[in-house]
Amino acid sequence: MNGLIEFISSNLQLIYILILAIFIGLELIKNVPTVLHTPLMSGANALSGVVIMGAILVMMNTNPDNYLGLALGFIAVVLGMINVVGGFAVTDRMLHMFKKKK
Amino acid sequence: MNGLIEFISSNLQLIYILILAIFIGLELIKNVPTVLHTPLMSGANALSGVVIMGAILVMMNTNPDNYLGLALGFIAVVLGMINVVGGFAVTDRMLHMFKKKK
Amino acid sequence: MTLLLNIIYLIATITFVVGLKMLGHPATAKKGNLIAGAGMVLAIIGTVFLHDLEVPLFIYLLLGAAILTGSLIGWFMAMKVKMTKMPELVSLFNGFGGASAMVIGLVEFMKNTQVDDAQKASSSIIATIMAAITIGAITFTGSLVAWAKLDGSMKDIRLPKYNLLNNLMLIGLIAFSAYIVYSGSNSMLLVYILLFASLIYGFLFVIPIGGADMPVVISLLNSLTGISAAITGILYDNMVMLVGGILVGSAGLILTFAMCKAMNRSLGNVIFGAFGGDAVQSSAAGKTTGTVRKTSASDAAVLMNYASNVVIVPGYGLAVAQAQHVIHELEEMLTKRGVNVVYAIHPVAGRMPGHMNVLLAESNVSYDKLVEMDDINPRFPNTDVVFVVGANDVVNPAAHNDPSSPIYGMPILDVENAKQIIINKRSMNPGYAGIENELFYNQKASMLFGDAKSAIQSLINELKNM
Amino acid sequence: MTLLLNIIYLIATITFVVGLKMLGHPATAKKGNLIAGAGMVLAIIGTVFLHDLEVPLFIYLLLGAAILTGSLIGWFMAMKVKMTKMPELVSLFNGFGGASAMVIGLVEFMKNTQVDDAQKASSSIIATIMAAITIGAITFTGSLVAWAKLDGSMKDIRLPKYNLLNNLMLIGLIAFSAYIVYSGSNSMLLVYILLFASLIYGFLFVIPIGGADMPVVISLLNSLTGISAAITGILYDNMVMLVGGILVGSAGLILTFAMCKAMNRSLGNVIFGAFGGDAVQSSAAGKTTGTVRKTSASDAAVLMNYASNVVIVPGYGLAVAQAQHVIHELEEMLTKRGVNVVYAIHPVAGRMPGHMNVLLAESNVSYDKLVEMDDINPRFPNTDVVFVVGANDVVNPAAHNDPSSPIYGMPILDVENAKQIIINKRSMNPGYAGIENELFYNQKASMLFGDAKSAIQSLINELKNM
Ligand SMILES: NC(=O)c1ccc[n+]([C@@H]2O[C@H](COP(=O)([O-])OP(=O)(O)OC[C@H]3O[C@@H](n4cnc5c(N)ncnc54)[C@H](OP(=O)(O)O)[C@@H]3O)[C@@H](O)[C@H]2O)c1
Ligand SMILES: NC(=O)c1ccc[n+]([C@@H]2O[C@H](COP(=O)([O-])OP(=O)(O)OC[C@H]3O[C@@H](n4cnc5c(N)ncnc54)[C@H](OP(=O)(O)O)[C@@H]3O)[C@@H](O)[C@H]2O)c1
Repeated sequence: MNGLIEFISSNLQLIYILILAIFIGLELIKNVPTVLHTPLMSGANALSGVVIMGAILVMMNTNPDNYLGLALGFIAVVLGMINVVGGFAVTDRMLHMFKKKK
Repeated sequence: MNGLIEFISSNLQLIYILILAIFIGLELIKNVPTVLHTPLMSGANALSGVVIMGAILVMMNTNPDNYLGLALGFIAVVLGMINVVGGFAVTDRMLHMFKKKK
Repeated sequence: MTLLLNIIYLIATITFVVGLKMLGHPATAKKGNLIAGAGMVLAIIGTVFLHDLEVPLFIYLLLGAAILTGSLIGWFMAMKVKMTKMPELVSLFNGFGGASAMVIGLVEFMKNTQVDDAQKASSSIIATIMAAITIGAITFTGSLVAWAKLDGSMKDIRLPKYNLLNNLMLIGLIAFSAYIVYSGSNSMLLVYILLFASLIYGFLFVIPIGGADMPVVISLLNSLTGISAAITGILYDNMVMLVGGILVGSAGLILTFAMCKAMNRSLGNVIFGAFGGDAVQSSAAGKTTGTVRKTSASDAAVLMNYASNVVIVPGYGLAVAQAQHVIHELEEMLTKRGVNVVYAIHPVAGRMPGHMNVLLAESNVSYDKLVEMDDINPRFPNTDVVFVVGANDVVNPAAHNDPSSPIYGMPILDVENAKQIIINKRSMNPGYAGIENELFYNQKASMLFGDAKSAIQSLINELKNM
Repeated sequence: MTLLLNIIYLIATITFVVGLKMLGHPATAKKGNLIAGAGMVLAIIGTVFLHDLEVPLFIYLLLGAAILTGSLIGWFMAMKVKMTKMPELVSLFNGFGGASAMVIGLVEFMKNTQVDDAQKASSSIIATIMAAITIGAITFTGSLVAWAKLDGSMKDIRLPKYNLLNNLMLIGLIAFSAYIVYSGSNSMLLVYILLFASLIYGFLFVIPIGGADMPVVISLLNSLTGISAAITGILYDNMVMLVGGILVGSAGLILTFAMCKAMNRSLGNVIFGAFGGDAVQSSAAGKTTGTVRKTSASDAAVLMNYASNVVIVPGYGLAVAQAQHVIHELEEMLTKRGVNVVYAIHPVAGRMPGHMNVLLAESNVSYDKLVEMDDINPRFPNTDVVFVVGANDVVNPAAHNDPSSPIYGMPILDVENAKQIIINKRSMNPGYAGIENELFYNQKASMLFGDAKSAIQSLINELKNM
């Protein structure tokens, strides 16, 4: 429990950022036309690829003789990049199907 | 200039909060019906009364023999409270004029 | 202790966001205001009781007294003010908020001069203090001027080259505070000068702007107060102040633009266009001539009684005369007799956005009888009688015809297209923009002079005897 | 250096917000996606080159190789996939994202076991690590199952009492990770067990859910990936990861609900309702009987040619047959002959939301010819001919009549109200929900069997000879 307290009081601003970000997410997406559900899902998925940043940091932080760590880091980076690049590319292809609606 | 740099790097999260808050403000208010402009203005004004928190902190932080400081603090608190209480009250009265629109 | 306080602040912040969101929708606005208010109270209580400072009792008492006084004054003012005077009041409150931020900055700098060099604040802190002082001061005097103008107790004053002057002064202010920050100066004098200059600037900034544009100015100043609050928030790194302030800052800005859009003007035009004033001149210049047809209550009553479509155009005068109840009575009476009656609502009719909606809602006019400008304009051609009650600028054809007119370009209600126009006002005096209205000389138009309330009342009486 | 990196992160965050915002509007969606993508690239480059760590060259090379490999694979997959297979792919990508988070958590814990007690991470850090591992693992297997199901290569499996089982397992997972955190345990074994259990749970969580509901599930899992990304963001206190992750988390959640609403089901019903499966059973049960009228291309052509209003109802079959171009040709031909033709778009026609819009947009059908369900339904009564092309569930009256039916309550296109119904499909086989469709036995209905593309082609030929 006090672990939590300590966390809250030490990461206060983090929590604000969290909450504000949640609000923005909700505000932006509510009442989106059905047509865009799929591209939006795909785009959001691409965004969730930010995790790649973590994977990169892992690799750069692992010390050279920790082979298992490096191997895993490698995998993490590859998977993350697939998510990012593939995600944005496929979203773009989906949206390519749309004419601008005025 | 390096004052700014130092500020940025030391208050990084603050800046994120700032930016996110700006986004939310914009998102929330864009396309509000004209009818609500005035109550909204009044409500926003009431909210800007948060400055009262600062005024209170000033008074509590001033040491007792700093009379000028206390006097000014007193004024700040009074003005701030007028803004807060008056602001919310008048907004409520304005909105009282509205029937729920369905 | 501080954890609890932090959680309270967190909750308050959330209430602010949610409250502001709800304020944007007619159905939830009232609740939203209360929610935000509750959050504010919570935050204040928390700040007073949950801080971790050593505060002597008498300061506590002083604080309590201050809070009490402020609350009472604020509440009293809010309760006593007349509906039509509310915008003024908001402006006044807003000024107080700015002043509060200004004073805070002042005290903080003062304290900083008293501590020895070791504890001196960093330049970034000083910068925030300067920002709080200048912005606070500008909003303070600016809002006071706006208040005086809306109150009608101050006319537009325009110094030669005022725009150039103001902008130069603004630059000067910024340069000066930058100097104070980087010189790491310690002198109160410099700060007092800065303060004074800022107060002057706030004054000069608003005086040239036409009174009709005050709501826009207030909204803009309001946004500024928010920013100054946010800045003081950074000073104490207090999240509620920061987030709350920024919310107001950005929301206020958007709102300002929305208001300008409603009057179809650009913000720049509002601030530098010196709207109201040219008005006065042009009204002096363009004297419209022609004959004005007077009409009597009985004739007007007959016209309306046998019309099939009647459109009522309410304006500021309706509010002044507090004739919202009698007009509703008239409308119901005509409807009973099979006349199709609606109200044409101009977005900027009256003295604040939504003024007419608020006024008519007060007398329980049903919402679907209030037709927005864009929907009603195409319907005027097959309207038999338009009844203009205390409206003037919003039906002034000059907005279409006369490029020299200060309201040129503002969308208006095209009542000319109707078959008959009955206009009720007390005299031939101009409206807010202070300009002649050739509509009164239109062939189809006839004037029903008199105070709106009594005029409508006599219309009702006439109808009764038919 | 780090300052620059921080600024880059800030910019990236902004592009994410703006990009997501733009993705929500048809006109700006494409640009939005590119903006967010650019921000991501920027952030990645920044992370690689602007960090302040001592990184040996060969790790750099390794990193470069990994990034390159990933990019190439991702790009390749994205470019090669068929339009109709895109949702599957998204699901797969999403799974990879989860896996990445999972692995990161694993490595971090591993490192933590190797340092001496002095440098051990705080319990809150361990907690975030556990969260990253479990959530990541769940999304990983869950997405894989979703992918397999959409791909059709896996049917719905339902263990006895699977709902109870799953929920118990979830509670178990939480309890177990809580134990690891507070025991301050150091053993990789426990974590491996947790990991394994999470993988299993992700699997069990999705297998019972009907394939038709996979888009919803994917969106939900997507939201989870976002959350796990945010958690790893906390781990490195990296703002982009945090904000980006949370954005995806909340946006994904809202999107999930929006999708459910489109199929008018609750999220609970989707997850615990075991939709698709009951379908299979009930289709086995409710055998509809009656006679089916076959029709020929020529007869159908005549009907349409002399109709004044024709509504085309496209469905999954149109996509399978890639008949979007011929149907457009048919529509244009009829329009030229003075027939008023529109398409009726059911929100969940096809295999993904907006599937039909995308498909028809591909063949340049103009937007105003695509009529949403709510607008078209009232117009069926005065429609002469409805042409159903490869649609089934979305026109299945069981949704109105048969409470036992798995699609009961889903709004459908009420084609029965039209004067004539022509249905093109290859056989009497059921559609996605796997249930009979009594519409085919309706008096007004007649079947035009055959692959959509060829069937429509022959219609066109017939029309040419009139
Ligand atoms: N809505 C906003 O946001 C806002 C805010 C500030 C300013 N404005 C400006 O205010 C103006 C609003 O136009 P408007 O037509 O509504 O008002 P107006 O142009 O100000 O005209 C009001 C008219 O009502 C008449 N009147 C005053 N008291 C009356 C009474 N007791 N009985 C009958 N008539 C009375 C006055 O003529 P007599 O004196 O001859 O009776 C006056 O000409 C616009 O210029 C607008 O830009 C709008
Ligand atoms: N849009 C979404 O978000 C989404 C996502 C997942 C699932 N779903 C579900 O998918 C269903 C969509 O309904 P729907 O009516 O569009 O599709 P459907 O109910 O799956 O029916 C498609 C029909 O097209 C026929 N068909 C297949 N290939 C064909 C071809 N080459 N030529 C002609 N006909 C062909 C099939 O019959 P034959 O085999 O006899 O030809 C089948 O009955 C709903 O149940 C919906 O809930 C929707």
